[in-house]
Amino acid sequence: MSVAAEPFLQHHFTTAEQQADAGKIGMWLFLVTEILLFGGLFVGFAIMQGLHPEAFLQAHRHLDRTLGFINTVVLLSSSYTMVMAVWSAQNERRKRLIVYLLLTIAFAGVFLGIKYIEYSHKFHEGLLPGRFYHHAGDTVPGQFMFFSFYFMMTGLHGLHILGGIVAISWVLRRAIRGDFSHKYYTPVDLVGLYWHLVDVIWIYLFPLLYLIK
Amino acid sequence: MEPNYLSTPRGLKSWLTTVDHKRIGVMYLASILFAFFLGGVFAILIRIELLTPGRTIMSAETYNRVFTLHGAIMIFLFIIPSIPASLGNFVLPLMLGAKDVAFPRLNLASYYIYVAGALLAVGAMVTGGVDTGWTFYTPYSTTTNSSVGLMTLAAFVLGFSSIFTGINFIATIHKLRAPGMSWFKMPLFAWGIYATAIIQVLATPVLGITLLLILMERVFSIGIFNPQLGGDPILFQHFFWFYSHPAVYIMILPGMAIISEVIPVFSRKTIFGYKAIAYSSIAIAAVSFLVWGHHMFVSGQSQLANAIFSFLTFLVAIPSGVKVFNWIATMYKGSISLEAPMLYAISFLLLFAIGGLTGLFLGALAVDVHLHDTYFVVAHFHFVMMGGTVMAFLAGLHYWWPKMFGRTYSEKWARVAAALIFVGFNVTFLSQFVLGSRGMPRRYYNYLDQFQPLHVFSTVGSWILALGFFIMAGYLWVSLRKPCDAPANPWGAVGLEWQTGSPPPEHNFEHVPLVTHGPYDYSQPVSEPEEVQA
Amino acid sequence: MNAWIRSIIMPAQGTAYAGQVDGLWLFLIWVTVFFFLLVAGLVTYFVFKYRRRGPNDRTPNITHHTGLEVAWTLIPLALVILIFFWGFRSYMEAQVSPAGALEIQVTAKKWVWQFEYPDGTRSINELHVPLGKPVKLVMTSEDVIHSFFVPTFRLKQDVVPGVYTQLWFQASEPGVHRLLCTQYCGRGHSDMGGKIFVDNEKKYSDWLENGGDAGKNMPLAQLGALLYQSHGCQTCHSLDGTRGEGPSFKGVFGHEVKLSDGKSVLADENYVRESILLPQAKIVAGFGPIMPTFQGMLREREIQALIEFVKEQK
Amino acid sequence: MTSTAHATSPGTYSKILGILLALTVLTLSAASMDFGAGNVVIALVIATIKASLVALFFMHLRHDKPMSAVIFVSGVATLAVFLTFCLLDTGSRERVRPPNATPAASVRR
Repeated sequence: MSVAAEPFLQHHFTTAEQQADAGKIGMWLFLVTEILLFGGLFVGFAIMQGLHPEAFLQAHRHLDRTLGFINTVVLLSSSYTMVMAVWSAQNERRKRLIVYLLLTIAFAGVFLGIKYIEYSHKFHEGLLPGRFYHHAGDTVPGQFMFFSFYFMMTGLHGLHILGGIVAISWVLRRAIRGDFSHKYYTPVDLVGLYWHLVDVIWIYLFPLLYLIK
Repeated sequence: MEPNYLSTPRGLKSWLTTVDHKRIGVMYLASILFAFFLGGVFAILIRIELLTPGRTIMSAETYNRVFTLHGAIMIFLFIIPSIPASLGNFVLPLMLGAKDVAFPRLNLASYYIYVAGALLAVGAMVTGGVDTGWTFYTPYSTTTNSSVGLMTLAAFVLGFSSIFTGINFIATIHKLRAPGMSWFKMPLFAWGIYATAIIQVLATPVLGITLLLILMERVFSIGIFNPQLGGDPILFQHFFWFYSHPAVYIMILPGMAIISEVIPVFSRKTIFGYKAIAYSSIAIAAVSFLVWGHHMFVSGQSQLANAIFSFLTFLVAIPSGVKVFNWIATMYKGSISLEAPMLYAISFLLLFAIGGLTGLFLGALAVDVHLHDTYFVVAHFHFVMMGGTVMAFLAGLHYWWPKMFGRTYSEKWARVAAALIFVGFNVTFLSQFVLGSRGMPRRYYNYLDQFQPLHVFSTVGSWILALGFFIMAGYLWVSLRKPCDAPANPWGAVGLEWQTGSPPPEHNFEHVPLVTHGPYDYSQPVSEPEEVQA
Repeated sequence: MNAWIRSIIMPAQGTAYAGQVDGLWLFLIWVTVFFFLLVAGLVTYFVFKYRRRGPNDRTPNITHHTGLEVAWTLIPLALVILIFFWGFRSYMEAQVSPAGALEIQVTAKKWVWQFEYPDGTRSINELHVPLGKPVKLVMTSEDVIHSFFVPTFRLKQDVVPGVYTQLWFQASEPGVHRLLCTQYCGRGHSDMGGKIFVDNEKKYSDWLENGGDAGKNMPLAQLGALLYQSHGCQTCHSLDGTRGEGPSFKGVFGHEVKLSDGKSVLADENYVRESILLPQAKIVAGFGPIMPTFQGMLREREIQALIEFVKEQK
Repeated sequence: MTSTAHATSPGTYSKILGILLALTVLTLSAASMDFGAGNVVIALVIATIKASLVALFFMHLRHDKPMSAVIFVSGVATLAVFLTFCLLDTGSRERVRPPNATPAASVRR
């Protein structure tokens, strides 16, 4: 068998393609669980928004659309650099792979930085989730619930960004070590898939939270 | 003796760090059996308390914790991982002719996640217990001061263990079948596990977010389920049952999968309607996502939703019925021998028939309104879960026991235990159908005097059940203490898992098997074990 | 045969609707019996007829039979669709209340049922309704979810905080019917029961006129004991000194009571009265402020009766 | 190794990024206009187009083996089922409120 020739091949697979396909199926299944995890929050948001449309409308005005827009651009760009990293790995451009991975991490950092600015602004104004909400001068009751969802959804998303940074850093280390070739780049590919999903979730979060009408 | 997965490599560390699906399966088996024991102890306590109305041996607060823990442990720690994670882990790769599951390290991780979840559950038990019932209904669960936080965290963690097992199995079935094993040459057990894994992956995340929302509600008062803050407590039930109804099929589908294996072997006959059984598993998985609202017929859910959910619920009856008829047809003109696995399989057929048929009562709106939240539901649920899944689990355990441990057990005692369990089960739960029909609500500590005779009857049944399980524990323990004596293929089965040693070698097969026959080809004389034992 | 099954399995019928439900219920029982006997009969017959006779038994290779499979798919399908429509039709009947039904407000809380009649009369754990008149209940809860279950009426409806749910019935059997809570609601869940009194028009209006004052001619302490049971006091306050959700009544009266704010107070008539009407005013040390007020639900004489009852618990 | 490897060129990726950014600007400007109930629809349609582009190109679904797409779609479909039935129930509940009732469901904060 060719096992010895391909050190990355685990003992229970016979071909590299089989192993890569299995990895891909596993990753997509995992992404589906992520969709449904966030999905629960989306469903809750939709129903609560339906019950309290006026409160949600008023509350969302406290969000900064410009920052939300910038963050969307940042995250879309990071998706681009990530897919370019995958492309570089496929084509054995190790230098470019490293650069693109670094860029992706940098974008992720910028995203979290902006999120931090937004959060501290909200904290300052008393726009906190649930019982900690103490913003003065509300005209419509129930605005706290919007912020319950805002913090849960963006918080969970932020945790995923953090997880993504860790995963990309791990891939980066392996890339520097020279683990990848056009025959074996599954880790880059899979982390890329994860990263794009985090992007897709933000694509929905942005209009739902920042652009309600 | 030839080296096998049990003997090499040696040492505790080699077990704790193993990525061998067989060892992980065995570790799961030990863990879930312990959970089953624990849950069983709580069950016996419940039954003793219900011997008399009012206080028998414990206070109402204690009783509420005991039935909650019985439910939570049995559901989250025993029955959901029971068949897939223990027996499935062990035999699925063998049946497919694979050396391992697709992601062996993930497999080990999901075991440790399970252990972590179990420890959290124990944490909840010792820090005051939980008194919400395993269903965690809001606003009770968000206002009670028992350890709901820890228990929801435990269930959350256990959910991830379940998800990872599901992901692993789907990838394994897709990519690791032996050469020649097309989808329709796959054993039906694999089909059942596949359908189960689909539900595990698609439904469990919603449980995760639901439990997280309860935690958030308790910590932050986020308001979503709190009517005083403008939330909707009924919405919680949607969230909960969106997972927990499909979860019932996570529990029963693997049971059905085992029955599809055991009946052909012990009837020595080709399975009847292979494709119908395979497709019905997938159909059940698909429909399982469309029926959760039948838990909410009296919850204040809209009448329109009630009608739609009621209708869809009845559709589940069809694939379930199809399976039962196919199994019975498999026995027709067979060569039936009644060894312990077959006894449990037949128990399954009879008890699951009752469990399934009483489901019709609960799907029919007008009748369900009366029976909902009574002992009728308790009895129905136990007929499906214990009469169904647990019987199937026991069938599988006895069927694969020689394969897993290379040892035979006392057939005589196994039959005695099977008989006791069957009788005890019926005494315990048939009476509960009558109790519920007459208006005995569930989760009642105190009850009207008129119900006492039936409660006593039921409690006595639980003791018979317990005796059956003690005997089983005894002869299985004795079996483990003796040297390996099981032949490679004691039942004359044709499945791939029987074409290797008992217990199997570390990497399952000496040579990668090539599949040319269907999985239930019993019309040919069964090849003798000596020939295949390479 | 049907009557026999009814007598063993089903509660008595308190409404015409219950009879309707039982029709479907009986049908389902027969369906179950039929299919169970079919399964059990075939399994038993096959196990016997086709038992293994030797180690080299050969079996025929029967893989499927299309006709049979279609039959056992379509026949059950037709059957369950029939059951669905039957169940649905009866259910809708119980949902749509006729115009002009007598409307009674129901409030559930841990662990009592409160009823308010159109004329403002209130009662606790005892619902009085006229025989043969449609009655509509509009229900809500003050704390967690409860469920209003009357087995003899074959009716059940969750009672949800923040939401109003409803239920209607037309009692056809005079007498007392059991009311039970079927949604788990904590320690007193199984004691959260009540009685539904179905009386003829005359008796019902008499009861209303007296304002439900059943204890008019009763000695105070005896009336107090009755109220202690019927108003749900017993779910929290024991008489034998065991600690419940609230302090036991045993030996309270005439003694100093330690309060949660550190002060103490003598348990006299005024203290007991205040504790009934304004339960949050003085909280006994070690207990939560969870008791609901009974302001407006008790007559002066009833309050006196309860005070008298507490006095007696030495 | 997989067939997805060389199907898409960096040029395509850049174009997709361009479209995504343009759509982001579009959704922002659409939100500042008033289409009544149409606003939500427009926002969600644009988001879905963006998400589809990311899935098809960045996540390679366009050239990947169909299995990945099947998994992805079944996940989204499951979520759709969940959302649909929840909305169906909450949207069709009969809101009973007796005339003399205090509005218990009103928001405290």
